[in-house]
Amino acid sequence: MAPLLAARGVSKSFFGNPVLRDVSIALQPGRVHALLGENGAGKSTLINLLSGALRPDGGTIEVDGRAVARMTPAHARQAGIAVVQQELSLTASLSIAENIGLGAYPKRFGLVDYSALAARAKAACELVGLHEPLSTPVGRLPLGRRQMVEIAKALYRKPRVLILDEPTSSLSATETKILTDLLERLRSEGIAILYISHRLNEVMTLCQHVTVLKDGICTADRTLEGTDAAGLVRLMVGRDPGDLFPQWRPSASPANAVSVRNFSAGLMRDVDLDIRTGEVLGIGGLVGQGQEDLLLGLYGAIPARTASATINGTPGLPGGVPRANALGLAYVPADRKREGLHLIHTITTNMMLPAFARLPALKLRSRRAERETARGLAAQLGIKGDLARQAQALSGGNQQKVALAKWMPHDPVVLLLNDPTRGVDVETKREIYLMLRAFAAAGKAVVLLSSDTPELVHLCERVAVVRDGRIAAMLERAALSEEAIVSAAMGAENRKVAA
Amino acid sequence: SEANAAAKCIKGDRKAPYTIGWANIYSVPTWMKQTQGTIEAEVETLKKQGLVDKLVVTDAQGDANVQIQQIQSMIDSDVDAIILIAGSSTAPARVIADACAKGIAIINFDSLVDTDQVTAKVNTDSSQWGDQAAKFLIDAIGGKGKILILNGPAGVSVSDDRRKGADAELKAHPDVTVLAETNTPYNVAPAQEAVTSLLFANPEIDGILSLGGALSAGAVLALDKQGRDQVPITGENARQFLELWKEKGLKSWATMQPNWLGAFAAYTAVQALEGKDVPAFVKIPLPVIDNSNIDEYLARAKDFPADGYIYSPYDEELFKKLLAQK
Amino acid sequence: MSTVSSARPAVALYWPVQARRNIGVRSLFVVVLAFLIAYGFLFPGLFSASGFAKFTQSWFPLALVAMAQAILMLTGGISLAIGATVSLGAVIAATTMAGPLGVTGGAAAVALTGLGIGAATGFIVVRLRLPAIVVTLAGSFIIGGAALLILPRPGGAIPEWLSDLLAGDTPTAFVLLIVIVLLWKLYLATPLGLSLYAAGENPVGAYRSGVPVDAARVAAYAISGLLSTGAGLFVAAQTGSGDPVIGAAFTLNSIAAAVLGGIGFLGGQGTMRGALAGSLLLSLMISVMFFLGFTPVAQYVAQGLIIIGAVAIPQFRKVQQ
Amino acid sequence: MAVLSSRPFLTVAIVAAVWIAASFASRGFGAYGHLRYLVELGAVIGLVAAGQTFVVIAGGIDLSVAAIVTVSAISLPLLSWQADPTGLAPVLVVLALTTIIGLVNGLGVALLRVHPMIMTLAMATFLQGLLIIIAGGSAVTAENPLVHWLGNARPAGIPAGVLLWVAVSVIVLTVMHATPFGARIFAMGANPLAAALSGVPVTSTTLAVYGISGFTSGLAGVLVLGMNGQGYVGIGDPYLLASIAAVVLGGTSILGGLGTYAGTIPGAILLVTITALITVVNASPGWRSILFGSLILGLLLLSGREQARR
Ligand SMILES: Nc1ncnc2c1ncn2[C@@H]1O[C@H](COP(=O)(O)OP(=O)(O)OP(=O)(O)O)[C@@H](O)[C@H]1O
Ligand SMILES: Nc1ncnc2c1ncn2[C@@H]1O[C@H](COP(=O)(O)OP(=O)(O)OP(=O)(O)O)[C@@H](O)[C@H]1O
Ligand SMILES: [Mg+2]
Ligand SMILES: [Mg+2]
Repeated sequence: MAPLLAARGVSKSFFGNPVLRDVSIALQPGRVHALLGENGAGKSTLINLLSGALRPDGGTIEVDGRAVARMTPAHARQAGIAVVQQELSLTASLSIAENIGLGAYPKRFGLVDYSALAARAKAACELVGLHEPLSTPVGRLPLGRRQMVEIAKALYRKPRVLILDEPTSSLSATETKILTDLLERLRSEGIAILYISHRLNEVMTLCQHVTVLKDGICTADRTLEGTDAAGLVRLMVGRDPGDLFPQWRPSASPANAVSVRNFSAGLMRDVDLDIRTGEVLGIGGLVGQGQEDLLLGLYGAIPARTASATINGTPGLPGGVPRANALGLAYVPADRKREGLHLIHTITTNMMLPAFARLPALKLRSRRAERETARGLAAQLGIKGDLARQAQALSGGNQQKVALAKWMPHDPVVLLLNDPTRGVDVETKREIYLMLRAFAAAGKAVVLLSSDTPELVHLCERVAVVRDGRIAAMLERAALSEEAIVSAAMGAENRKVAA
Repeated sequence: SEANAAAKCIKGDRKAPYTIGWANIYSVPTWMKQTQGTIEAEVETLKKQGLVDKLVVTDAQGDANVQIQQIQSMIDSDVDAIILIAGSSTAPARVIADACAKGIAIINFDSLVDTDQVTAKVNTDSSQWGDQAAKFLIDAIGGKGKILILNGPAGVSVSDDRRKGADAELKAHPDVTVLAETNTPYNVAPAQEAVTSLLFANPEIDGILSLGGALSAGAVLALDKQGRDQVPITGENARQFLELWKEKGLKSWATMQPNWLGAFAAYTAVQALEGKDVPAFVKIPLPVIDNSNIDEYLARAKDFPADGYIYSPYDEELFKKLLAQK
Repeated sequence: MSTVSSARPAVALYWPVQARRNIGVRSLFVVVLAFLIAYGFLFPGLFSASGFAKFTQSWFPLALVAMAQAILMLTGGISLAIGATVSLGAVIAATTMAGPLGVTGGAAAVALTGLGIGAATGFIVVRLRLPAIVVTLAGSFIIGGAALLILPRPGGAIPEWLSDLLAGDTPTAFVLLIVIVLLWKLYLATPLGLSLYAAGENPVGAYRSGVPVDAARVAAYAISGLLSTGAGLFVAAQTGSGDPVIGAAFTLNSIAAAVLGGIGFLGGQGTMRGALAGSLLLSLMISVMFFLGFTPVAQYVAQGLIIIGAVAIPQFRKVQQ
Repeated sequence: MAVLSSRPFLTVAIVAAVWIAASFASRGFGAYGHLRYLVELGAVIGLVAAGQTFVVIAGGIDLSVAAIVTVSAISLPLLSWQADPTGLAPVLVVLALTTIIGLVNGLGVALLRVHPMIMTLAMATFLQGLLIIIAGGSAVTAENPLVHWLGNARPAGIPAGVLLWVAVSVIVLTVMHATPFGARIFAMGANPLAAALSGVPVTSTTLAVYGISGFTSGLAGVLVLGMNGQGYVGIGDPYLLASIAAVVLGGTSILGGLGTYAGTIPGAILLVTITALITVVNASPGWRSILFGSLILGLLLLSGREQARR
């Protein structure tokens, strides 16, 4: 049987740098096909070729076994190919429905048929469990919900081929469950699915076939049967993987790095919180319950109120980011494109920014020292690529590493991390985890806001589960499990009582 | 004659003391500020005589459309008279006609509007300005030679009229060659820049026909900075130019758009409201400044702003005489 | 139950979407309303047919250029040639309508010129990837030069009846404005119109979603050109003649109106109703200050304060929340 | 090699090409004296555009520069007092005044969060009101020796204004590209949110940027006063659009975050060159205007392409 969509020996270079070399992939109906690889291996580039967003330098794209001379997004759409991009393609000021239908509106007399759009968008939303009013502007949704809109947008097109580029990277466990159930159902309906993820357990449960890319070369194209996660990692990195999570040794001390009472910021209301030196404190919960505001409020980036606060022995909240930095706080945002990086600036400049922010304004810079610092950081975090290139040329995972790396020279005492491993490949994840634990072991505090529940379970001393702007539960190490976190996040205890 | 009656505009029972609306096009430039000064002084006098009780001033900030809106507001608030400098020679015609139809006295001075629906227009003759300036210059260069012409901004009636006024004289003297012409705002800096470039492109220049504003001062500075000898040049009564004239011993001639046109417009408005007969067009004879009277003007210089215009003296006698002309 | 709900359109969408758009401009609406009330109080004649007609006539051209600018800003563009385009529209109207082309021919010439200039500008900006602000700055000289060639000094004429129709004592301008707003709503309800927002805010994402991004942006420039020359036609009718430099002030005023109305510079932010409210505020301000008897100095100061205030106060409230 | 393909170099090459072509077309255009004069004129635009470059790179725009130039040129003669024979004191006072005006712009942008276009437009309107009060106020022409020197002297054959421009350029380029302050400005322009979260003091940096713009506009006002011997209302008007055009022709992105003053410098000279070229062409005002616009558009094609951003 001819594959619904296939690439035959495609190659692609950017500015003379080969990103894909002679790669082939074939998507069959009724099969979930995993595409794996380290950050920058070329996964996103490959799907851009498949969906016509980019043109290959060599090789062909085939639909239903026939080569397409010049694939464009419009062709792809007609051929029933829908893509959930890694980078969201949404428009903040348009409503959920208008976003879902974008580029494929139902028409009546040449006008957008709003009632048909509403009906079809509603159906797509229900599939992914989106229950917000369809007229809500997408800009008002938290990141995780926007990701669901993006998926609904793909489903709206009733695809024969559905390509998902890291769809779960900003989804909570519950949302991920909805998605995997949905994909399972779509698969059984005969749709061909291409699935990219750095979460290998998802891949193991969901997919039947795998293609692995390494540095732009296809290193495996085989069925998943008979493989385990370790085997996948071996295919990706070319050697035996260590354990994903580092050995856990307690390092918390009774001293508080941060202590706040009746703290309110954004959605968070009247929270009491102590962050101990030497611990990794996890923040969990469904997406958009106010977790992010907690971090931003502590960091002085949004207005916050509190009855009392002590940060590194200094009373009071920072009240501004420069002050927070001076107190030893550092923050790594989740949305790296919008909040973390200067995409049009070089990687070196991005890494040096916190230094520029705190050095005397008119002190002369030393380009050589900057280059050396940056090279050191790149080596430390395994950031690939020419450091004099723009950050936008980096793959998603490498961008995330840059956003983290830039704080390292400043030796922060409290590290506030907002989903730091989103879209990061396993190897890098491991490196980041090791770093976080080492950081804690050195007597510093790490606050880890994460949508990846296993991460919270394996790395944290304690996990604060946030629900509805309050800390619904503070789970100690002994009580930590994925089930405990999820049920606290859903308010399960209450429900049990009610039942 | 009906047209004539309509042109007088004034209708209804308008009794002293009157409210006068002064629809300025742009109140920031110094010429305008000086004009505003003469209007305010005149209104003070008229207030003392119990003829005026209020002067309403608007500033259209250079925008002819805003001026229309402001004149409309003056109509809406039923002022007794409107005096105006038009921001465009055509644009306010309809709103002025509306005001006229509502019986409001309209005195239009300086920049005029192409309409007869006004009580009176007051102005010097732009075409005569160009003609006299050209006469002087051609005479000064001995009836032949190469000249530059500096015009005011393009697309504006006054600068076009002055330029057209010079045409006859230029045609009559085929030995006078126009090397180049410019259009710039009536300001020193752009004139200086343009003349400097023109001097480099045209090494031999015998005279400069400068048609108003501060253009002449810019031209003189340009010649001076390039170490060139000054050439005969025409101009206006800008204080800077008159001082340069004296300092450099120029061969010059200047006329002016007297600032007291404003005072005279206010005076005329009240005269018309009082039922006096006023001519539909009051032509203000061009005062001429030449070597014979330049010292008189400079003697009064300290009473005028450094970037302003030294206008000829005026008094009520002069106004009466002007109104008496037919 | 379930059969009923699946047979009917599931949910109302259009009107809720429209209603949501008011959220960003509510406080501006309040300010504008306050000025309107103040104006009506100071000048009761506003409520007569002719008073209302005159008032809308002074607002109308500014409203059109505010829309012309807002469309561009929604797509992430901007134009510094709006003023020159208005002048050109006025000049063409004044030189054609009283001639052999007649009013219909003249209006067509005005419309085609606007569309053509807009589309050409759009093409240069979009396809050649040049910064709109300087392309349109250069364009303003070219277009302004063309206006001067057609009519080197103020002149020309508009048939009296047309002037009376558009700018007489009947609120024709207001009716026209409503028609134009309805046409805009209609355009915004077409797939191309709705893609304005996506093309402005997230062009890459929009392109990948199958939106004809370039076409949407070029169309926006063309419509913007049409609105600008249309404003010129109206100004010509209002003044009964043409003036090659009449539009100069509209460039900055259109930007001020659009930004006042909450249109952002990065594309995709803001609504047309906001831009219209912004233009209305600018226009009202002039009349209200007149009736309050402000001196020119006070007018300049108050104007600056009102503009800053109208933009800053909503921002301030957002921060407070 | 990198230098040859850089935007500033491209702009310099264009200027040279225009000069050479124009000298062939019109004798005298390429004379040393004329080129020197063009550079002197370029100095005024260059000074205004120095502040404008900072502001644009920081992601803003300053529409009040023209009004500030005028305020500077108009208020300086009012301040000339006998006690100071050098004339330096009044100049410093005026520069302080224009810097404060700039700082107020910065306050509005940073604290009131008014969009730069609106804030600076409103400031320009305020300054018009201020000019009504102060313009024409000086009944005596007071020659300020320093200002006169700046506008007319030619030490070693080089106009003093050009020397001033060179000095300012060196400082501007150093601050822009070799200090943390400069780096903060680029960061703010490229992504203000990320800059703020990285600890860049956004408020004070914004204030500084607009303050600099006020300062350099004030300096340009002083220079242009010296060159014309007299300030007048409207003397600054040509410099608003010219400063923006010089910045963009020099390859700085109007979207902020990318650019250099090294491009603005030839951009400024390019503009005065084109203006001079138009002046010596014999054509009607309409055609001249069309020619001017077309030249800018054509040159933009060579130097001003925006880089695609995601
Ligand atoms: N537009 C571009 N210009 C230059 N280089 C690019 C561009 N897009 C991608 N690259 C480079 O191509 C390589 C592959 O990128 P791609 O985004 O396909 O990686 P990926 O496998 O999706 O990584 P990740 O898991 O981090 O998302 C990277 O090295 C990246 O730097
Ligand atoms: N809630 C409202 N209150 C007052 N005026 C309104 C309101 N909604 C609309 N208007 C007015 O009605 C007219 C049309 O508004 P409309 O909402 O249709 O604009 P719009 O074209 O939809 O803009 P957009 O769709 O981009 O928001 C405008 O003149 C606007 O000022
Ligand atoms: Mg990717
Ligand atoms: Mg990735």
